[in-house]
Amino acid sequence: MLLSIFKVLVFPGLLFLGTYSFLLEFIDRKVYARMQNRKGPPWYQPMADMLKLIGKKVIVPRNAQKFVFAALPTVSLAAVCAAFLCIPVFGSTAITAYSGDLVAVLYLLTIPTLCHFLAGYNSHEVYSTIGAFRTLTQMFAYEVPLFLAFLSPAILAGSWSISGIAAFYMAHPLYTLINIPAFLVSLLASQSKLERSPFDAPEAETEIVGGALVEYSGRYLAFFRATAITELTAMASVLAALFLPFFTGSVWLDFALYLVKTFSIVLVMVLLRATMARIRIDQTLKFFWSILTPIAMAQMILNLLLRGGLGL
Amino acid sequence: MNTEETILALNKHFPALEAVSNRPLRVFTAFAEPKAFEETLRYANLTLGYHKGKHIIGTDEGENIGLSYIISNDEDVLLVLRERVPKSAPHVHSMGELYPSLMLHEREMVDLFGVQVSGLPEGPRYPLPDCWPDGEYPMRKEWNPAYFNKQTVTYEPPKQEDAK
Amino acid sequence: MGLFDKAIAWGEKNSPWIIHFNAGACNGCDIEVVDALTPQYDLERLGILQQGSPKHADVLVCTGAVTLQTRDRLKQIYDQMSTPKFVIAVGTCACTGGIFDSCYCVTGGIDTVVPVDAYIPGCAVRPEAIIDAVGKLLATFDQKEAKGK
Amino acid sequence: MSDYREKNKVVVQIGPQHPSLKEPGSFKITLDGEKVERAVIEIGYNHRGIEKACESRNYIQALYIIERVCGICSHAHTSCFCQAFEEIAGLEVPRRAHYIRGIVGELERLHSHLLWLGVASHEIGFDTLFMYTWRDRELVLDLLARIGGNRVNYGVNTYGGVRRDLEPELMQDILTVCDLLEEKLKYYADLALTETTLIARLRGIGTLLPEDVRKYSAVGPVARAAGIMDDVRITEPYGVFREIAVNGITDDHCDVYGRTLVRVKEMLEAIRLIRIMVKEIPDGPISVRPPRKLPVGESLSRVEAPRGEDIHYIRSNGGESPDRVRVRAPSEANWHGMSHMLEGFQLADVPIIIAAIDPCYSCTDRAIHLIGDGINQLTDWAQIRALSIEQYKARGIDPGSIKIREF
Repeated sequence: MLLSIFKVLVFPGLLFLGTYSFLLEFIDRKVYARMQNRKGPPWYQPMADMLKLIGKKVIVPRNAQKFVFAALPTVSLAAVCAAFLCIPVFGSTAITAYSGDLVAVLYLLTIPTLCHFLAGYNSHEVYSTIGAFRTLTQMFAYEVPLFLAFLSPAILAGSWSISGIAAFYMAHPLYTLINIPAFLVSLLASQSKLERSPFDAPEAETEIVGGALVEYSGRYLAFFRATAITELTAMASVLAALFLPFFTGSVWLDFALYLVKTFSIVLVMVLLRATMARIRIDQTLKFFWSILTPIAMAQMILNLLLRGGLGL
Repeated sequence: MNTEETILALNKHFPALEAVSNRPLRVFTAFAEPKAFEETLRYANLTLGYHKGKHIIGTDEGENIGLSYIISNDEDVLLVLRERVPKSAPHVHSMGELYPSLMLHEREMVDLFGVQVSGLPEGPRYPLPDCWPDGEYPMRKEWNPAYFNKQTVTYEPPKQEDAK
Repeated sequence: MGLFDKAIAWGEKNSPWIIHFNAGACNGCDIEVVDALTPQYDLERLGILQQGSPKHADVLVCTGAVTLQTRDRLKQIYDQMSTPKFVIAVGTCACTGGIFDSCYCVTGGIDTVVPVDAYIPGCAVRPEAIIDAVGKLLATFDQKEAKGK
Repeated sequence: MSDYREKNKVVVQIGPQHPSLKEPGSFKITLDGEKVERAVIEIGYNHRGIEKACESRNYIQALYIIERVCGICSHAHTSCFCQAFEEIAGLEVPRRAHYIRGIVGELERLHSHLLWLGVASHEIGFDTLFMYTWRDRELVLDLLARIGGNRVNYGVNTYGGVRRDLEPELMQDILTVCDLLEEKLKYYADLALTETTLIARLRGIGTLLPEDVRKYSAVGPVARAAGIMDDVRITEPYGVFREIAVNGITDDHCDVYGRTLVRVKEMLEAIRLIRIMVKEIPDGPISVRPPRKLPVGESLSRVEAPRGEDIHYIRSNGGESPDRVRVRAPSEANWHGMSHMLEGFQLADVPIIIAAIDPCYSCTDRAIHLIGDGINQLTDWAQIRALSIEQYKARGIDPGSIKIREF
């Protein structure tokens, strides 16, 4: 009992999630700065930002409901932390592995986007409303290819639990090569889900100032920024678990492999962020619907045929 | 239509202008009355091909205000046409339909010199700030910035100044 | 909880987010402020990020002599920022109104409108001066915390 | 306009404080969904009353104020002002001074266009290009600091010539910087031609067709991107450009992408000009003693600033201080077409279209209040007037305060 509490709260659970998210955010900003041959922030920068934001006074806009305004950040952070528990981090099985936890993780990861929309809509300010509506329109863009891309390895593996999928691919490592197109589609879709450039129209700093979070300040803003970085860790871990399931037997070696995998996924995301301009919201929709969704659908059909044909 | 041809054409049609050019690509004319000025401007725009509206310079000529319209054509000859308007009744027509780009400078003349230009589209004060006191025209010579109190945004010239 | 306040003070010291407002400058100082954020002088190593909305920022970097038109807008932006907040007047025009002080439309420096914490003189202030001023301002955070502002 | 359509319109107020605007300017954009339907532009926040200040200062002090009209094109303003002064005074500026003015002018064009390329890519979220261009710009700024003593307002110009001379090793450094910049600019040139997301964001927005350019009399890169050759260095050569020919750069995209190409090619052209000037610079004095009092007269002088044609007017009544000084900055000419350029495009394009004319508000310190009537519906004059008066009363601005007598 005590060990499972320790697992949930400390090691592969929340405390590890927090520190690892800070580390990933530091890597994200440092590599981004180094790509622009700037010096980039010191290693403790994410902690300093978070602590400073917690210390600042909170200003609640007059015509926003106070309770909803305060609840949204905590709800979105809780959703992401809950999702993280179903992802295998230490070894090939997650802390709470049950059949169907892939679907649970996907839905838990959409809660922050909804909270982002409600935050913008609730503060009744022109910029935040436009940002909020853009968050929703962008959600329609990436949601379908993301889900298709995530579910295709599950179909091939024949199980809905992430740990089950990881175990299947551990047994048949060669099948992971089939899922390469789904990996690329889900990489781009998660880049858009995390609202990182080139798909960051919803919080385009030079157009609508801050997107949905314009009116937030103080610790609520700190929680929303924490959600953003923990969501980055969660998405990187899901991508690693589904599309790069190379596990050795020993638990510590798997954990080291997990770190390497998520580290490299974040580096690829930083490369995407540094080399492209932000494209408009209608171009994002066109790009996702006309290019990524067909690929994801083709991948899904291929996996279904393989599943049926090979009789796995 | 280079400089010499412009001067010839202008002097033939409007002898009162005494169009003269002290250097290449520049044609200066004398001050004219608003009525004659509008005719010249229309003539320059339609027949002489001066379609580019460049600038309007407001000058304070003692008891009346001078408006110099600078227009140019494809050969980039700068033609300066001027009109003189008494300070007591400074009414002018807006040349917006001939030169859309000059509406902006006409709007400025309204604020800085107090020239009343009719036919300008409605709009807030420009270029002076919204809190500027009415009836104060800073670019006129007698307006002295020293007597303008910036904190309370009021203009109080000392009494004997008014008496003079 | 002394430790918690100390941690927040440390956080404030290391991540001052700035917001830039030009209250009627000749934009010489503005391009120098942005210059300080670009590779040669990169301010991000001190943890400084440029933010768009006043609510996200703690340091208001103001350039230019305050013209009558921008006076109340400057006040609005200052009020929207959440405390603890600081104001840096960048450039001679911002400190005292500079060369435009006698013009009829200029009401003088930034301090005629909002309380200013740091003045950086210089007509077209140099990015090195901005970095030095930010360093000094961060140092004053401790005295401010000590005074329990 | 049916009331329902009017009500669901969103009016977005961009500015006066906005991350995409480096200077105060406010834009009331009426949105129909994401599409910009009506744009109302108000600047004038930077109006400091420079012209009145010049009238109460003698000529040397006036030069200081003219230099600070705008921080980026300060050299263009001072050269134009000095030219007007020299024309009235009849001063004969030595050839070497013309060459030094030309070199500093082209260096300023380089750093101004690099600055614009950075700010424009920042507007469309391409921060890497923003950082790269501003890193290269530092080379030019350090050069200008060595020539004029200050990175921004270098104060090289004075009446009758220039204040600083160029030593041989400084000229050698100018050439090395030019070589370094040339190969970087070639990289940016083909980046602008091949980077798909960059082209996707810049192509086809903010179009200003040649007939609109003539109607709104736009100048500089905005006119040249529409195929109209509008370069004062060619139409009315001044100073060093009487001896060195400039081959004008035009483009026929007529949109923001065209302006980007024109500016990048102009930078390469500026480097070529600098190399020629440094090679052929004659020896001799660098300035002539100007008179303290200017004889009675007036003059209108033009210079090709980085943003377009810059016109200065001086009228002197024989005293020590100018009787009337008038500055027509290039950005001012480009503002007229702005609300026409904004309509019909997305909100996401508004910052980049505004940045595309490279507005220098401090140059302009003017405001335009053109109500672009985006709705194509026949309304007669009285209806438009009534609608606009009621519109402005709703926003607390009573247009009645402007006493415009109706004829």
